[in-house]
Amino acid sequence: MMTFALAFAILILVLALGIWFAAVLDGVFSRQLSGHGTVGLLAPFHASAVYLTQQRLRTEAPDQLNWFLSIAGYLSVAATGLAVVPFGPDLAVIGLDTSVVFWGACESLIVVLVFLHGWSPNAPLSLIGAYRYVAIGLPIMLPSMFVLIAVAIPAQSLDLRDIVASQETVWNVIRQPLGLPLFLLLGLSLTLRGPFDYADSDDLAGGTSAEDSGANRAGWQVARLAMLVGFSAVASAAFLGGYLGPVLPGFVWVIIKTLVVMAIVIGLSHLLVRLPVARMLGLIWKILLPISFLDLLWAGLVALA
Amino acid sequence: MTLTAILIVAAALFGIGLFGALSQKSFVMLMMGLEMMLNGTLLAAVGFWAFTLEGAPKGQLLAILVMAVMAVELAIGFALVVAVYRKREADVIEGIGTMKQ
Amino acid sequence: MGRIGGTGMTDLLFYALSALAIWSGWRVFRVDSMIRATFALMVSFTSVGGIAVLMAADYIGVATVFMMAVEMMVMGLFMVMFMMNPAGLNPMQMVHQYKFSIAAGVLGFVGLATAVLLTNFPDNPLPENRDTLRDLGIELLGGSMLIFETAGVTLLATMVGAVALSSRRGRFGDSDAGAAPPGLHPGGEPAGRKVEKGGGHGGHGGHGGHQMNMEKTKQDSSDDPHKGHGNMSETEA
Amino acid sequence: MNWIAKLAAKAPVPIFIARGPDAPDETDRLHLNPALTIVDTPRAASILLVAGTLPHALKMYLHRLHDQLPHPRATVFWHSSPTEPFSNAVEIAHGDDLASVLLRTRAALLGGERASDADVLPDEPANEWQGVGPHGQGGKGMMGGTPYGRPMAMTDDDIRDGLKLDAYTAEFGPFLPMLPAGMILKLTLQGDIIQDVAVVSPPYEDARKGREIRALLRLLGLPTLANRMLVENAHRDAGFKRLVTLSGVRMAIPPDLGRTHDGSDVRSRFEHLLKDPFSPQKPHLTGLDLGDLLEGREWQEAMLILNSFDNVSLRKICANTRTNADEDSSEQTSGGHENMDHSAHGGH
Repeated sequence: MMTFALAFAILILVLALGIWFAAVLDGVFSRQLSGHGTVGLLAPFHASAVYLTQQRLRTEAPDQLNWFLSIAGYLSVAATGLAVVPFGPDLAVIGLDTSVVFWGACESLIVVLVFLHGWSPNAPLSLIGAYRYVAIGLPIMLPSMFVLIAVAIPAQSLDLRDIVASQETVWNVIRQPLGLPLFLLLGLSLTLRGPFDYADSDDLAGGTSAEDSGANRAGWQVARLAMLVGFSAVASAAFLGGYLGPVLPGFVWVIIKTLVVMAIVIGLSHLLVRLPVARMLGLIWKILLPISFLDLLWAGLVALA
Repeated sequence: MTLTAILIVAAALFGIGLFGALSQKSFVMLMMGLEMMLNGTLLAAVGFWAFTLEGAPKGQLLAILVMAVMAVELAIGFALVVAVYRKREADVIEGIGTMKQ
Repeated sequence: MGRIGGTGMTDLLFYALSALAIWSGWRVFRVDSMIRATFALMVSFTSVGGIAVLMAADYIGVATVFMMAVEMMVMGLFMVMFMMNPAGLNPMQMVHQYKFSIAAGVLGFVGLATAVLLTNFPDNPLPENRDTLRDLGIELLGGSMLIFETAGVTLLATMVGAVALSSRRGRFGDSDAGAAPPGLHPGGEPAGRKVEKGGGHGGHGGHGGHQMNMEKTKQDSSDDPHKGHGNMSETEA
Repeated sequence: MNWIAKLAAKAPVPIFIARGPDAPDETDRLHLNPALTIVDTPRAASILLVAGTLPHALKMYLHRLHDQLPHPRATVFWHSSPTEPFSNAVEIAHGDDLASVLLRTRAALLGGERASDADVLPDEPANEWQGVGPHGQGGKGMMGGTPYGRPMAMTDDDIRDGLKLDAYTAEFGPFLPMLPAGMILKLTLQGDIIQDVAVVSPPYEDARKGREIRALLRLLGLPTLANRMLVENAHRDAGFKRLVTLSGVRMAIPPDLGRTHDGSDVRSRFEHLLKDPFSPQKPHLTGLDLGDLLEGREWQEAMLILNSFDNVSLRKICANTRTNADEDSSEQTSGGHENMDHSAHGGH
């Protein structure tokens, strides 16, 4: 019970810190790349306060229940994703021996929730965003599954705790060089960012979130950042050795590595172009999926050698 | 949590699925009924495995097969719906009294 | 069994998840919005997955959630595509043989439940601390490998079949052009008797008026095994 | 003022811009102002900024747009004066600093000194629900009817693979951020594929400098690089160009997208704009209409095509295209056509 409480406290800390840091980091990147703008450490709080002062508008005949559930669900799936990440040996909030599959289940629920978020307002642009996201979000999960199976091979376990422990000598990012890049692309898709932002993109004036206002908008934006934290923590555990590291306590390493992955994802989201849907589908099925097969094959050969 | 309780829940899910499969006009809803029946089956399979098989792994295998069957049912079902819809523009059961042409 | 915080807690979770599974399962056929129906079914599956995890079938439980979320997503898209009124904003009645179905459903439940209550099941529960995940892995790639691989090949065949069925272009022309039996001489009239136009006219309204009866279909196909099979017979030819 | 409002008062003012044909050149550069955030949807804005004088025909759209802002909200007229029904609106006097007026207005809204704008249009369905069938449905079969003032989506031919699914027709524009300002298109969509297009109103005549390249970069998912173009002489910066190239734009724009008769396509127009953002290519447009360019394209591609042309060229293309009026007379639409525009969403 004590370890559970400790792990839970660390989870809340990582989540809150991560959300704030992600918002600031996003500001830093866009300032550096666009050459103007300001970065305030408190800016994320100010921005969300603006939404909270605003009225929550209703569209015509919305699906109110699903609208609420999609936002709340997206946030809680982000937190559950984070909960399988070990903050130290045997220090995970959810200690399942199938936690990698559990994270896979979270990934597929995310597609459902983003779709619902676009469906519920009963408006054309958000619905287009929802459709497009499903078209891209489902196939991009396939490479991610192969990549996750590949990291499970050296650990001989589907438990993220064992996967971290298996990286004692060498991190998976080195042992399986193709894994992390592919997984980062999935992260862009899960967090609706940059090249994989088919749901909330500029060409749809905000897509699924175009009709969000007031608290709904604040909730959705916070949930997106929370998802970034959850994803980054999983990626750091699966590829960067999670809590492993010298001197500092394990959970500090988890935080540091999570923030590094987060910075990479945010940077990629500002720098990579978004392909039209048909081209992206071609890229996923014809290039990314075969690469993920290679990754799996490589992991198998290394395990046998 | 006893085997009887689990099997009764499974029976309830199966009954609901049967009702749905028989009462719905639309193909897609009909498939939902079938899926619901398989849902009950899956629960029963896992229940039998956990309570009467002493954890013999074949029980889990059965559950995996049920899931594979669901996937096959869904994929072929949708493909048929699309094929029928292309030809007939029908998406309800009454729309295809005949399978000809 | 008591995996999570003692037996009492497990029982409580079991009853909660069962209630959720049955209630959301019932909602599937009672809500107007197709999207709600689809995702109610997903909730039902997820609850069953949760119950499986309570029974120490970790992999099965989590994989159920994983598979069903994806399946129901696809199902939801098909709902929106094919249903005339996916959001349920236009009141409508899309059921038939309603009383019969209720009776069948209730009878199915009562029958199965009675069978369950009257049967004396062997009591060989799962031993504590058995590594079920490892069991499953060894079984899948050991003793039952053939079954497992067959399932894999079946899924592959399903994929190929589904693509072939649903695509418009086929070896013998567009699928919506329909199929006709080959002529008796090259380029001639299709052989066999003409089938009168059936099928759903004018959009997917489906408001009766085109019930071709099944009897007739049977007669026709017994008359001549080579007609009415559409593409199948042409492929052989 | 409670603490949330106090926090909110420190944030940049979220504004949605409704641009008129004579909007001042500084409008684009408002992006650079740290006191403002220009948002893509009225649902996220606190202040509706009307920049320049709107043509009379677009007044109705402005009213709809206005009602989509969440309370507390205000309307500010810049380089134009408030018209009916915006009697309560703020007008920026000559010489006033826009940002400080907006900040002051927002503070007054948050503090409660200024009343939030009331709705301009009545908030009610365009038509009453009229059940026809035995279950209260809108049409005689289970299909059809005009639930809440707009016809139900019905199946329509599909130009891709012939699967006749529900088509959706609506007007898009004139203030949507991804369309050139002033442009209203009536699009029939199958999913995100454009099935049919008619012009309701062409874009304004004004030639905003560098609009095309910024719009294209935004549509390609590079909004930060698009904003970089607002910085003086950004297009001469070799580092910036390298960033754009490395992002993979060449791979992203499909070949032959939006091809004109003289062989210019979106890719070549984009390359040209990247070299010289202020003088877009002038392709040969005779006989080219929006239908040729957009039909069968998915949404993002269609937006890329539209934004790869400058306003003058777009107006020429629009002139070749079937207009909404032609369509109304040619098609036998039984009433309700005017009601198709979606006050709840298509408006902004």
